[in-house]
Amino acid sequence: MADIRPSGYSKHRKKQTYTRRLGTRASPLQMLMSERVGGMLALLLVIAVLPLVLANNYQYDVAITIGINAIVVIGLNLLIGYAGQISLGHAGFFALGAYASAILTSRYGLHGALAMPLGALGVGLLAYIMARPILRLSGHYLAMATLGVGVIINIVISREAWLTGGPDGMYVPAMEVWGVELYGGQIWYWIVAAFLVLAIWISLNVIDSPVGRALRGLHGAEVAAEVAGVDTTRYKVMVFVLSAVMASVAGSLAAHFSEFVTPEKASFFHSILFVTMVVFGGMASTFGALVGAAVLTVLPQLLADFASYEHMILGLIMMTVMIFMPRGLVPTLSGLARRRGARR
Amino acid sequence: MPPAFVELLQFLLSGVTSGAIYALVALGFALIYNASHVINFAQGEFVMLGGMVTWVLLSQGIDLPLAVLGAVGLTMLVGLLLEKLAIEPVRNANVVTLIIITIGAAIFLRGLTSVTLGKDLHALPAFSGNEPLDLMGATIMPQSLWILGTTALIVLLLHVFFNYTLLGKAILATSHNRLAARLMGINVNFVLLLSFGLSALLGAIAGILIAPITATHFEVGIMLGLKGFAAAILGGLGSGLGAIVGGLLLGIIESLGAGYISSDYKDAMAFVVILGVLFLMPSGLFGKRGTERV
Amino acid sequence: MLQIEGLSSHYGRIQTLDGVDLSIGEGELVSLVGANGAGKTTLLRCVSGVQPVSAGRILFDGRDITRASSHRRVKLGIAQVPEGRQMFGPLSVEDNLRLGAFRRRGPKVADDLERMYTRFPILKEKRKQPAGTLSGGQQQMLAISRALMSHPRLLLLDEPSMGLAPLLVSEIFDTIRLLKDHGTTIFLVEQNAYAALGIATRGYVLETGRVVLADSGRALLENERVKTAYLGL
Amino acid sequence: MSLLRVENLSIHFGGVQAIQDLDFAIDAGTIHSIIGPNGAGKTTLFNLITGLYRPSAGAIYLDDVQIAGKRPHDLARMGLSRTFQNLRIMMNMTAVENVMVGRHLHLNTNLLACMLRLPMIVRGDRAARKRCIELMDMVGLGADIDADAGTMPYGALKRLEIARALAAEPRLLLLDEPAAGLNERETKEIDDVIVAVARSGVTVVLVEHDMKLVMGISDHILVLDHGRKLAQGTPEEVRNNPAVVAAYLGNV
Amino acid sequence: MFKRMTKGLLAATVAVFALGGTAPAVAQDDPIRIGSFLAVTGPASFLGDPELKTLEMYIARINGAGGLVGRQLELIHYDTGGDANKARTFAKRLLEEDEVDVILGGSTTGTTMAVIPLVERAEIPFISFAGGVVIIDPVKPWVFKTPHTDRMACGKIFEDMQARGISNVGLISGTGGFGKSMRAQCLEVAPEYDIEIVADETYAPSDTDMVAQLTKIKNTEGLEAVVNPGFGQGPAIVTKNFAQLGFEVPLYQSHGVASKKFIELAGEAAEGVRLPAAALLVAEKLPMDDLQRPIVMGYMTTYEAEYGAGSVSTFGGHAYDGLMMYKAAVEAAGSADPAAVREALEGISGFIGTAGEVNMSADDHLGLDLSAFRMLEIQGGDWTLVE
Repeated sequence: MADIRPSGYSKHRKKQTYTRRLGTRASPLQMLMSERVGGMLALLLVIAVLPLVLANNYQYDVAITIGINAIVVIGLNLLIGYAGQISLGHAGFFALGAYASAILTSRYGLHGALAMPLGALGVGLLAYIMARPILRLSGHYLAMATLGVGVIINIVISREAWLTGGPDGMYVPAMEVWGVELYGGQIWYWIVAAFLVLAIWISLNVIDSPVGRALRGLHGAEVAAEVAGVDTTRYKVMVFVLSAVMASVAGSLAAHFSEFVTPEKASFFHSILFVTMVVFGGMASTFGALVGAAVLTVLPQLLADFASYEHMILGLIMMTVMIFMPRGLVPTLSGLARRRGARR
Repeated sequence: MPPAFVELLQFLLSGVTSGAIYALVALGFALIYNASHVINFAQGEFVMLGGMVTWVLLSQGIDLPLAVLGAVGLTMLVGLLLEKLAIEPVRNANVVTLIIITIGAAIFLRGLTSVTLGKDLHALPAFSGNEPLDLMGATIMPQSLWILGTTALIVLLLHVFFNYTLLGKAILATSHNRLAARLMGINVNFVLLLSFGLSALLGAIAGILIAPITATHFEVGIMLGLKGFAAAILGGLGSGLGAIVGGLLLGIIESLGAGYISSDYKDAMAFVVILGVLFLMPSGLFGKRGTERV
Repeated sequence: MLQIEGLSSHYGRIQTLDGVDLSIGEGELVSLVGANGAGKTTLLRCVSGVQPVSAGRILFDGRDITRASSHRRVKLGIAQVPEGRQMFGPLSVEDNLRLGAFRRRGPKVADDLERMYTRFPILKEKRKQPAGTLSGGQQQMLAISRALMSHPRLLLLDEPSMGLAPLLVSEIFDTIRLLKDHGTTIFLVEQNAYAALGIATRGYVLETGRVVLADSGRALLENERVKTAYLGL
Repeated sequence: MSLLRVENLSIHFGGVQAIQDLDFAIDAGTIHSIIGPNGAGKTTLFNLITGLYRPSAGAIYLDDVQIAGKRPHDLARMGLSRTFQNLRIMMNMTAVENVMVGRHLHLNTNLLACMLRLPMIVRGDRAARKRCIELMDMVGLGADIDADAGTMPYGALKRLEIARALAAEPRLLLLDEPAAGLNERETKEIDDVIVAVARSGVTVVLVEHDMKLVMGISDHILVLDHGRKLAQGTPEEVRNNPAVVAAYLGNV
Repeated sequence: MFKRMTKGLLAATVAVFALGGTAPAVAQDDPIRIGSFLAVTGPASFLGDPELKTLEMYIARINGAGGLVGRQLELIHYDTGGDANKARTFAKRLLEEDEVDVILGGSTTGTTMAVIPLVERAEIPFISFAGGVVIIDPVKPWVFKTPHTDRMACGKIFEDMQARGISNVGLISGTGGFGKSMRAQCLEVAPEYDIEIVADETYAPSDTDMVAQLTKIKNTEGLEAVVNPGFGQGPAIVTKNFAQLGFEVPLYQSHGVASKKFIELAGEAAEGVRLPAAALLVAEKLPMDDLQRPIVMGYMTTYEAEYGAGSVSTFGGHAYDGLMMYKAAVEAAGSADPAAVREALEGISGFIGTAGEVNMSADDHLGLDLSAFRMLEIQGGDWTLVE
């Protein structure tokens, strides 16, 4: 880390940065290199090409699950990675979204496309009400409080069987759009892909905006941000609500896609899995969140043949990655790549 | 005795018994937190190992006292290894990283146990029989007395250790001021190792004590660990007194809640109370209130 | 006794020491003065082994201790009174003192405890109280006593007068002088240049991580450049 | 009329009286230094003025408005800005982004607009970036615009903090030891920056140990010792005050 | 920047690719693929574990004996950990990627229910080992199950109570899927047997102490018996707490604890506890002329020879029944063709399994009646048949 250079070191880079200095117009090449343009293009390409290699519904299933998890993890990454606030209860919001969709459609006959925003609205409201007292806490106390919220949501869902079907879960009727039943990997692949692209686009937009700088600023130096006029409490609440809403939307998608929901969706372990995806892929890296979600969704599938060793291996991977790549997969690897590039 | 009183007494007795176990687990959390500012989510796994290893040794025909000794020893070894291999290399990592590492360790230990010792539930014999004792109309099991007595003894021993031995004070000193501790020649790594060993010991004992009541299983550590963490936070992280009070309080809240309000929400009640406490007192009941230096 | 050669150290991304050479002989009282942020505290921490060294060597009795652990150095006889006292606040005064002797065992510790109490009767009076409740001056005395409990051959003092009232400052300096007379080798870091150089055998002036002057205490006292470093005259 | 006025200000932590019955006033458009030995309470005073601490007693007026106890971001809105003794740089951002955080108050912070990256956000950011680059040029960081803050040397970060503080367009700028840890050349550069800032009409309050710097640029100096006022006046007056010399160099 | 992105996405793509296998070509000498998803870990592992062991053991034996209709059997199993979402994903994998001919599995009602829409769509026979009556009521064409339902357990218990003249019953149930579902069934069928539920308490599966709930039940006016639907450690703790509190009324457990493990866990406190269970538990005590005797004795000796004395449980028996029924159906159909096998399964009659005599029909995909259940009482640390 000891990256120390004499104070005049940066002089020679003047030329290099000059073109971007005023930030008026970027050249096409630079746009292609940027995260928003280049990254999005690469993502769209992968999404477009992937169906060519997906052999069957099960593989679609895995790809869709990656997408759904990634939406949660991208939101959670805004909270943990960018704003620096931990949450061990986001599976609770995910499950609330899923159950809102399940209950509103199956018990009240609402259309799925209406249930999803209603659920998101409800979750957003709940998160907003809780956010102020919760985000006054920090560190392990914040971890405990969010964990508590998740656990309580989980318990409520599994106890109120009249509404939620209890521990055995409940069916969600298949969604219909213009008389077409949305079933099967192909259709959902594109639906989830659209939401994923939207989530990434929003995440990239937010990060690179006054709001995003305020969030990153309060993470980097809370007092300094506060002194610079950032109402840190307000922004913490804002990002908490945003990430909860994203989790809720992902939950709704999951409910309609799998047509079945269980309280497991709200479990502590599920929350931990989301956080692990954030940290594994790389904190404060939107595409890292995607990679984290992908790897940790696929991994248990790969390990399914060694079922009894699955947990041992998963635990071992969590530990070793955190010990040897504490910044997460994507930032560490890209750092390595950059350093190698620089050496050349 | 009026029946309402007997009922209350019964609730309290059962609450205190569970509470004592929570307190032991919470003390384990507090010990490690104090020495290293790490929340060890594998604490529940120490509890599980204590029970499981005792059962294995017993099933090999080893006497109970020896089996207990063996289980405690092995669990402590696991605790020391965990510190040496997974915590020491990343001592200055941030909170989230450490949480993930200890959760990874917990999942690993659980997996390892299920592979080596199987997935069955196992009962341990009660230490002194199953004849319930009468207390003013309420009943209590001899094993509960073992739990209460051992917890009290451990609290006493810890009190003596931290207040009357130089080593104990060195641990306290390290938690209060690591720089000064190093300048006094205290080996901070050793203190860290010691704290993991000690809290593994506490966890193992809790696991052994409760196994005759609840049976033991490779996954018993999850909920007990969570409750212990909750108790530690309720009391205020790093406070020994807080851990004990938090644990007992949690047990009593659960028992009274199940008895008087709704058994459906027994588990949730503890968390609701904790959220309430944290909203009013952001560092728990006995936690240190830190002011940030600018 | 202590030999520092080309020592450099970084604090985060700040280079606080840049090739410092310095030596302290047996029985000497050497003062290191310099403005705030010059790197004095870092230097002492490097000697105690609680601050990593990025270049250079530290020799103690001719033995290279640059990479030795901090507890090893205490055992070798290096003790530090850190800047800001660094009490174990909630622990009692007596516990603080006993922890000072952490690396030693045996009955002699009790004798030493008595000796400290005789030297600072106020500590005896407050022995059961948490160290955090002591006043600044009392804490400073406790900090010095605590360091002495390890029987150091080299005592490092970091800003012992900081934040103390003038009367207490002179008392602290009297104590330091006394310690020196008893034969303890002392390395003193001070902002209070006059007092520090006044009792020193030799002195060094540190400026932004470099030794800019080295001379006898007397000579430095009269050196105008010292004054410049402080008051910008 | 003075821009900032402090009356009977006191704060204690536990039993320690960090600031005691302090009175002083600062006129608009001047450079004002606060000096004193370590532990005199200088940074505490800054923390009180910028709303990080709540005083135990006394009042702070900005333009005759009582501001003691207001939250820091509200004070920022009122025209107060500061830097920190121990750097408070957002190491997770680039240099110019740090400065742009300082510009926060002057930007559109509507979440929805930001999520959708509406044209007005893009325009606002572009203008902000331009202004921030100007400020960075002014403090001599023109070559470091898109550098990761985490890779910049200490001296540059010190200047970056000043640029960030200036980005808020403050009326009153508080600088806490801007020259600490800098070498002679860098100190000189900071010296120039401060003078330039003051010339642009911003009132500057400075806590500093480097006496060369303080004596050279201050219009007025306040000397603190043990949380109390020891002396005040022009650099000349303070330098010749025996109490000040004693507090700094100790009694001979 | 760009490089970083592509790298990340590439990693994701590769990971997904790695999952892809080539679609297996089906030939006549290919093995019959038996898919299974069981809760081998998690809170229901005591169900999934013996179930998996049973399947593995008997499939090996069938293969050793030349297989089924001339083809070998291949078992493809995934562990759900009791998680319904995992069950769904794995079921999809079994159906879509492994292209199995039948699915045997689903340790719990929750995991079974999650999978039903998939097998119905895929039109592959599915024999579940879970208890919930909702699995086969209403009947779904492709779904069958082997164990008695929770509704039958309630009926059996209440029948026994009626015989003893009990009518006021306290209920303490686990909040897990099994306990919750059986509680609902018991509440529903209670009136049919003139039983009134006078107390209704619950406990979480991981709860370690039920004294508070039981104290409340004990203090209920007119209590004559207590029923405890649930599985895992909970019922053992309930039984111990029940003994501690000195209840003077009988305690009924459910078939959810029908294994030696329960007696081991509850110890002396289990004395006098009654529960409905399959004949397997009392295999040796069955009369010599009992039709089930040879079947259950055979299964028990085989299982215990492999995994030790006292290791057998009725749960493994559910898997045994499922596999044997499938074997019978394939033999009857003459092929492993899913549609033909489904027909054959529906036509099973007079099949004797560990659960009892099975007579399937188009509107009964369980085929058991109450008589297949035995009421047992624990005496001297062992099961005894209540006549």
